[in-house]
Amino acid sequence: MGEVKHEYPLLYPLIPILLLAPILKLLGWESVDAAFLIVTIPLLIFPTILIIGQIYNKNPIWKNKWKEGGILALGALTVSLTIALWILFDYLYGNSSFSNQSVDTWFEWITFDFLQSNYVISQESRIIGIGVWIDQVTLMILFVATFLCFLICWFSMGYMNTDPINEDRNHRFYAEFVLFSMGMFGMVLADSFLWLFIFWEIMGLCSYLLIGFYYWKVSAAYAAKKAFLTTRIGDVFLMIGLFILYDIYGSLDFAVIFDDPSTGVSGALVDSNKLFWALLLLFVGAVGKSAQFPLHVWLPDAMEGPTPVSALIHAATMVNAGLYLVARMVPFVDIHYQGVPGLENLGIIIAFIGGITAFMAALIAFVQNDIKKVLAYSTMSQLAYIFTGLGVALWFYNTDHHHAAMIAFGASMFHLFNHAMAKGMLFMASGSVIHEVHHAHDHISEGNHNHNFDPQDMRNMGGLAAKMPITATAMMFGSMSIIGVPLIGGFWSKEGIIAETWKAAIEYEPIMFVPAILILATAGMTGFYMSRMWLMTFAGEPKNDVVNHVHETTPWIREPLLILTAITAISGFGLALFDIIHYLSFDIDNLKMKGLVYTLEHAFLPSDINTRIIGWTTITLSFIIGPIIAARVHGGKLQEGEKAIPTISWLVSLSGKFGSQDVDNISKSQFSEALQNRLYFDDFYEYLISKTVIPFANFTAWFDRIIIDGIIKQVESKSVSGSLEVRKITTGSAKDYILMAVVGMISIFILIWGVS
Amino acid sequence: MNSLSDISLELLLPEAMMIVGILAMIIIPNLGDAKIRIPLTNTSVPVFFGGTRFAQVNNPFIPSVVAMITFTASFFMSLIMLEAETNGNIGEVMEINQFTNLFSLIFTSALLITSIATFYRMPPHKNPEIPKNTDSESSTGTKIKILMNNRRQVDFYILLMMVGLGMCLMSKSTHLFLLFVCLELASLSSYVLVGFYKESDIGGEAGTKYFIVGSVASAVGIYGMSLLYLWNGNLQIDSLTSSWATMESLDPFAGIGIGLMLVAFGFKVGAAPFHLATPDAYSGASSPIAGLLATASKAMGFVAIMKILLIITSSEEGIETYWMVAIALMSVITMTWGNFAALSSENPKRMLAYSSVAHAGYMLAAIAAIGSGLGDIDSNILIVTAVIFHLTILILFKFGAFLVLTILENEGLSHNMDGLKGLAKRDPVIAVSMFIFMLSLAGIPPLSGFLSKLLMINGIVNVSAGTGSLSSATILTWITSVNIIFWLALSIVINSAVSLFYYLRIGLIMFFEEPVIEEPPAKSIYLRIIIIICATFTILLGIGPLSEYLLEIANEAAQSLL
Amino acid sequence: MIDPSWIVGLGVILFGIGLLGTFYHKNAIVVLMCIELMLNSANLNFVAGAMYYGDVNGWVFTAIAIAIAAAEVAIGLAILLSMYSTQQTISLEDANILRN
Amino acid sequence: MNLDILTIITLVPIFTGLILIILPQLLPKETADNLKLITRNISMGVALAIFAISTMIFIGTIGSVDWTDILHGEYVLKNEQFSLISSIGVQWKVGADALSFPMIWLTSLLIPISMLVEWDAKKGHIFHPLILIMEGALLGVFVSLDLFIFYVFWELTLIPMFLLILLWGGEDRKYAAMKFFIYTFTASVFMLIGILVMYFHTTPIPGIGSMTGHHFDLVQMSLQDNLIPNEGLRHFVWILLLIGFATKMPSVPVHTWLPDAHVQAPTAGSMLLAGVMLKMGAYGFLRIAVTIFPESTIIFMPLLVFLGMASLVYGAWVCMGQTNLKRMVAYSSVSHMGLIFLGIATMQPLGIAGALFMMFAHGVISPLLFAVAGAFKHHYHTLEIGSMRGIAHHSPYLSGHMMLGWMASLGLPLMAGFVAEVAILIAFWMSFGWLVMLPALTLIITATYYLTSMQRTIFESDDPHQGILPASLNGDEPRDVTWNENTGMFILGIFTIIFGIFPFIFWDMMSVWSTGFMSDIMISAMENTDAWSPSIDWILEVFK
Repeated sequence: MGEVKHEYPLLYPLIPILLLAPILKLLGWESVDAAFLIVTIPLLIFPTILIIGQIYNKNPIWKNKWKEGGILALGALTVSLTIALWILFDYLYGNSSFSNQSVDTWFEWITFDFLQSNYVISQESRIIGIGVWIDQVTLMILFVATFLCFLICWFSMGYMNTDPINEDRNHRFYAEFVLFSMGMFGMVLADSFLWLFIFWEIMGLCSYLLIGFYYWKVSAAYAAKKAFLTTRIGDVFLMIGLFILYDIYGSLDFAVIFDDPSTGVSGALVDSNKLFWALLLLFVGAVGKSAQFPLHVWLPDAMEGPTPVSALIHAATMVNAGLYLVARMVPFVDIHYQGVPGLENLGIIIAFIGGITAFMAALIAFVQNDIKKVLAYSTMSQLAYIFTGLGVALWFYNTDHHHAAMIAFGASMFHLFNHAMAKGMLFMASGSVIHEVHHAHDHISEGNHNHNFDPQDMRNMGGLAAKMPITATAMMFGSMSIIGVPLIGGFWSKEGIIAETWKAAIEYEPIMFVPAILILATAGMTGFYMSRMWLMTFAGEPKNDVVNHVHETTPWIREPLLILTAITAISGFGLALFDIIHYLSFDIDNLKMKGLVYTLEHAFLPSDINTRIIGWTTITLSFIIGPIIAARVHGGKLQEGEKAIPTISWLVSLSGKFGSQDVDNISKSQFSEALQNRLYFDDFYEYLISKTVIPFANFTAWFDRIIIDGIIKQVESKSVSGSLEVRKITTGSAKDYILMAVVGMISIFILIWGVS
Repeated sequence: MNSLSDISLELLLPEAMMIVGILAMIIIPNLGDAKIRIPLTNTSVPVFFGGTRFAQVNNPFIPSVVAMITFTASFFMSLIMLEAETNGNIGEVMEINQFTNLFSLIFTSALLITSIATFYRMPPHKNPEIPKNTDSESSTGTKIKILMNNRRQVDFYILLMMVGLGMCLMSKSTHLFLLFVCLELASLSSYVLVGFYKESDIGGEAGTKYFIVGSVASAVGIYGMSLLYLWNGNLQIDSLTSSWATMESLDPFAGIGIGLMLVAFGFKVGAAPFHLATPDAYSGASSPIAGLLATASKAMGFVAIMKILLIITSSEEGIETYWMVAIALMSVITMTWGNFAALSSENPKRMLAYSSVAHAGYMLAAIAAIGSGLGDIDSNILIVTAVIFHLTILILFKFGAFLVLTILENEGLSHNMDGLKGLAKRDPVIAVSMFIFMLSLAGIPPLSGFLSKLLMINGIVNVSAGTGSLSSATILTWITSVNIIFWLALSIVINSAVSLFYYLRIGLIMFFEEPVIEEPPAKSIYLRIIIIICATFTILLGIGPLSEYLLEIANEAAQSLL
Repeated sequence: MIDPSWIVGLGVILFGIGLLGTFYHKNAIVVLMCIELMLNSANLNFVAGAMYYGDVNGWVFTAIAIAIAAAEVAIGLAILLSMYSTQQTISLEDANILRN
Repeated sequence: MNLDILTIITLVPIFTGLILIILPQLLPKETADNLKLITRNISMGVALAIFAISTMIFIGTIGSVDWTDILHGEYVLKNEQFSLISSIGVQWKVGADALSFPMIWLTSLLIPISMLVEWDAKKGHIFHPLILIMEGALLGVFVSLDLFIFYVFWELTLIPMFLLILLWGGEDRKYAAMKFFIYTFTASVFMLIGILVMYFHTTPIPGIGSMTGHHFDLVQMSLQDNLIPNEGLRHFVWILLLIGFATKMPSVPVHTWLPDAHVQAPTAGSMLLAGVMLKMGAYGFLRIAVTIFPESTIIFMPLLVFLGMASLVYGAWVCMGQTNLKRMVAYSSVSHMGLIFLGIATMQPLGIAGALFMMFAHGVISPLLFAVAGAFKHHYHTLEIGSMRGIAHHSPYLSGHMMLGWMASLGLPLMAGFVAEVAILIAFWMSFGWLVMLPALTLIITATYYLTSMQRTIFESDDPHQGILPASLNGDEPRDVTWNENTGMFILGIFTIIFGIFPFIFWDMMSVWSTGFMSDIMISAMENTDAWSPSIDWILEVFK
């Protein structure tokens, strides 16, 4: 068993950065004033890494001391993190008020005038500027983003720099990484929908670049393109939505719009129908970004990127952008505070999309053997939960059930937090597994690289619990959080979402039963596939010789896992104690410490009988039934002589106690086949494109070449042949010339007499 | 009746110089030691005419030098008269004004260029050798050629001066018959010049065709003139004008007469369908002569046409002339035919001939615009200005192109595109000049060809654009109601675009094909200078003070014509 | 005294014959003769005009026109001869090296 | 005559270029050869000096102009009146405003860059002077306020470009050059007729036009009320002008000269063609057709929308069917120029400012695209998409520039193109509502073809250490871009990003101008015609 070679001295240059926030405070800066640094520092570091990396590529100092830019990237992210924390503390404990948002206009991006329909040019120039908008949701997501970016960057230095395939290419990775981080931070901080969209697109670009990091891989290049284009489809609708919003409010600034969403430009009452379309189009954008049905196809493919990228983009940050956007819709529909009534359908649509995606993704996750694919579908499914919760919240808001709305909203946002933390960790842990398996495979094959061996395939693993204790622990807690094991992480939020959805369905709107049933079923399915993943990977006997050579030795990987394990394990409960749900739903007035007993009672024995039944059904499904089935299929004891550390050994041994069940028949069924093929969505889209778009493009090109340009060419060739004909009239015989002249003469006579 | 002393002959100085030149040309080479014995005595008095020629006058260079001096003198004389704005009448048959001065200038400059070019095209040789039996066949041929060239120097230049005389007088005449006689003088001489190289296959043929068709045209024209005489009893242009103006409906004599004369002049300018002999003549004649035909001869035709159509048969403002439709149609056919025929032409001289036909079409279109009677006198003057301006600058770029061909012709390469191939490699200056000429012919700004074309379109648009229906707001009603003259402008521009193809093609051939022969063409120093001058003026007259100057002169000329 | 209109009528006939002949015949000499016919028809018109108007100019025009015709024939014959010397033909149809 | 600064920057390059071409012909061979060696340096010096001058004009060092103060109808840096052909009313009249100045600056920026990119061009002693002449002609188009001079420069631009294509073009250069020249010339002669009709409706101004009583003065024309009273004629003239300008832009269906010209042109030629020459069409359209005939513009707005939409959508689809990189980029220009028509058709200050910014942004981005395509041709000797894979391994810089350019062109935020796109589309929504779906969805097509072409060239070699090289390389070692190409692309990329993040550098003056433009010209025209209402119904009604 090799020792981990820690490289902490490399981080010494970064220590002064930690003093940045205090120094700025001493200089008299407000925390909000420093917010721009969160965005600009990574933005500046991006070209720095790229250029230096390109110049000093293969230079040993650059490679070993600077980790090919990793240290620089980490430095930039440290700046962002410290300032984000500063802002967080400032808002939680400092002078800055909760209820108000700080807007700081840096510069006027573009200014212009407008023509009104009565032929008058509006007097005041309209300005699209840049600023910062901070509220509770911003704070939470900003923290999540900066914190996870920081940790994943840290993790990457272990994961990326030790992989020979990345030799001399990592500067590109880090550059794109910080650019991505910048996009995420900017999106969260943006004070207008336009800037939100701009950073949103930057993230799309980086996602494209990072997924296509292994550009030579056909599948990676394809996946990158697919990701960009699929999200682009959403983005275009989002853009149109923005145009409509602009038309309504004459501005895209949050400050202007949220000030009074019911009145539009120059005091006109907002047409709810128009607003509905605007918000729906925004939601389409969110669907694309957050990989919801039917624009979900890019996310599983996006796992072609390096694992830190999957952790960063496709679990922790970028996919949350869509949720963030939907969360920003609350003021429009909150008729308690000047929202626009008549938008109930919006909430229903969002909840439906969420429910369908949740169920579908969970279903597909059942049969995935690629560890990252499982996580990818799990991500989709969990995001769909949040969408459902948000949809329900929007519906509640719009039907003036303010309290229920706030709980649903807060629960959704809280689930976002929990899921981001857990999923970021899960991906990193899976990265750790993949990395070590890959190394082990390289080690035993000694250069004879077997391309058929897939280090991501769980069928090659099993019994890793003893070899990789930290990873296994981390993954266990992550899975628990996702499953919603009571008291851990996601439990608190997921329970809220399910309860509120059912509440809406039972008490107010029967149509909500559809998403309600779907997500309830999904809860159980989550229990199954997450357990299955863990068990296949860590429990049972090794399915491949490679496993015996796996060691957990790579530096830089443990620390993020440990930190996130702790957060996942306790933060859910902790924050629930602090009533984060109300905090996040802007319900500051009702914010209070509820106490341990109250919280537990509220969670497990709510007074409302319906809620209680739903709650316990959920727990049963997700915590008992799902995992037990998984254990029956995949569980098992470790190999003889192997012993896992105590935190996980109980689980391993428990998993072996439910007997085993053969699922070959099921796995060979047609339905299983369909699931393997992701319910044929990808095939269907592919077919559609190859049958419509590509032939049409070829037809257009043909049309342009043959018809439009052909006309020109015809004119040309006809002119030349006509010219030859004309020249033939000049026969060379003077007789003909005279004859022609006489003809002309007669024509002249005719014309002259004809006129006169 | 005017007495001879009343006639201010100084008004005819350019012509007088040419007459002097002709006389000198006859006399000088014949000076010799001939003596005449005074009858009944033994004293012989030398008469210096005939006998053994003096060595000095036996020099074959003399005719060309005399011609050049003559044309230079007439040229400067015309220039001086133009500058001095000389005016006057000679009897009742001639009138000198800015119009005639400018055209004298055009004719004499064209002739001057022709004579210089011919100096290289038909070089005199100082000491010709007489072929011996021992010579090889080729050297015998060369020697014979040299001898021939020496011998016919005088003939050529006399004919050239005859052409000049005819042209200059023709532009001045105010009497239709005199006009015709002068035209015939110039034409007959030019027929000979076209067929001048009688030893070549094509020289005789070109001369014959040009002569036959031209003679028929002349005969038709003279018949038409006789009809006019029958109608009016007087061929003074003024008289004809007033008779025409008082004519109530179109008199058949007058109408047919004018129509027949149009045929004659249409042939001169190369208007379709009377142009068919033009390309043959140009390609058969030597390049300088072809240049002369394309510029001076065409200008002569247009002078006649303008005098007939714009003076005699002009109409009141607002009344359409009888011939407008005929000329408009003729112009469209002419320019289209010319351009389309030139499009695929493989012989540069034929191509230039067709292009010259097309240019005639443009000018006829401008004249048709006057005939529409839509414009007031000012706009008519503007159109005539454009035509005169165009005729003037044609000397530069049309003749310039033929001068370039002259250089190639001495190598025997002017009958297909081979000669132009790779010219840029062999002689960049000439090639660039040729390219400039081509662009100017195509009407690319800022070259002078553009300005003249612009002015012509300008004139057409000016008179016609205001005619469309005022009442309705849609394009369609306007399009259907606008005078057809407007579409002439459109046809000009479309034709310009078509013509661009073959002009550019010349450029492509010169710059991007491999030359047939590698070594640069003969130096031909004066010819080269003329080409460069032509190219320079082609540019300078396009925009700026010089074009301004010429425009003003052309404007004065137009004013004195109308 | 013959009525001038008869002379004009004769002129028209001659002109027509001449014009038809120019493009009907291929022999250049015949064409030349036809041209002469046309010129003479013009002369007849001048004569008729002179008679009709009692104008002496008409006679002068006639005389000059005859001179022109003579010159034309002289030149024409010379040119035809030079063509004949190279192409051995004076047929206007056969001499068509230059065309298109 | 006191030469003013705009005259200087217009004429100096033309004459320098001419002298540099002619002088070696006249000098003795020895001296001429020496001169030829430094010709490119001299040309570059002149071009840089002009860039410095125009930048200084922009900053205000020269002429002390505050550009955001320039209202519509106001021209700065005007020269003293100088008559060129006074009898027909031709003046040398130059001036700049917010419509033309960005173009002037852009031209002066692109010229040195295009020279740099082709620094080692064969026959450089002709190449670089030709580009200088090109610069003068292009600047002349933008500075001239006299229609005659405008037209002269308009056509003058053809000649150096024609020669550039001919002398340094690809295999099929003759056809392309001829097509380019004849096609655009044909279109512009229609415009010429339109100009002449306008000319004959001008009222005399004392001192010029002694012979005709008319003048070509653009400013006076635009000030003259109701220049052409006959409405049918006015519309006809507008159509004639549109033919000229739309062909130059180029708009579907008169665009087919562009791909051919681009594919055959040398890199610098393509850069200038796409960067500035296409903008001449849009510039002229705004400066002449729209400014002088606002009513016709409003009447024909459906036509504009149709043309713009056709160019945008159709161009994008054609792009997708292309296999030649440069052809694809050329069609993408067609597609993007369609947005300009759409921006103008919105009749919103925002839309017009967006169209102006589109002209500018596309002028920065498309040269980058063509520089990239040119580098492919230069180093890989092929432009076939799919003939190579995984080039990123061999040519990281080229791939990087390609990525940047492609992304900028598909409208990624924080790059110049996005600002224009968003501005135009917002305004388009305001005027035409749901019709915006069409241009917006086209953005997906745009993204698709760009990404696909990128995927098939720089990605997917299936081998981390070796790209799939094109057969045209004949087994040679592939090279990355040369230093000069790299620098040129780098500068363009940086400007693309600068103008994406700080668009207000040029946006502000454009915005002020377009507001003035609307209030001075369009609004009264709208009231006159009474045809405009911001809805799609109206368009459908007109099409009925």
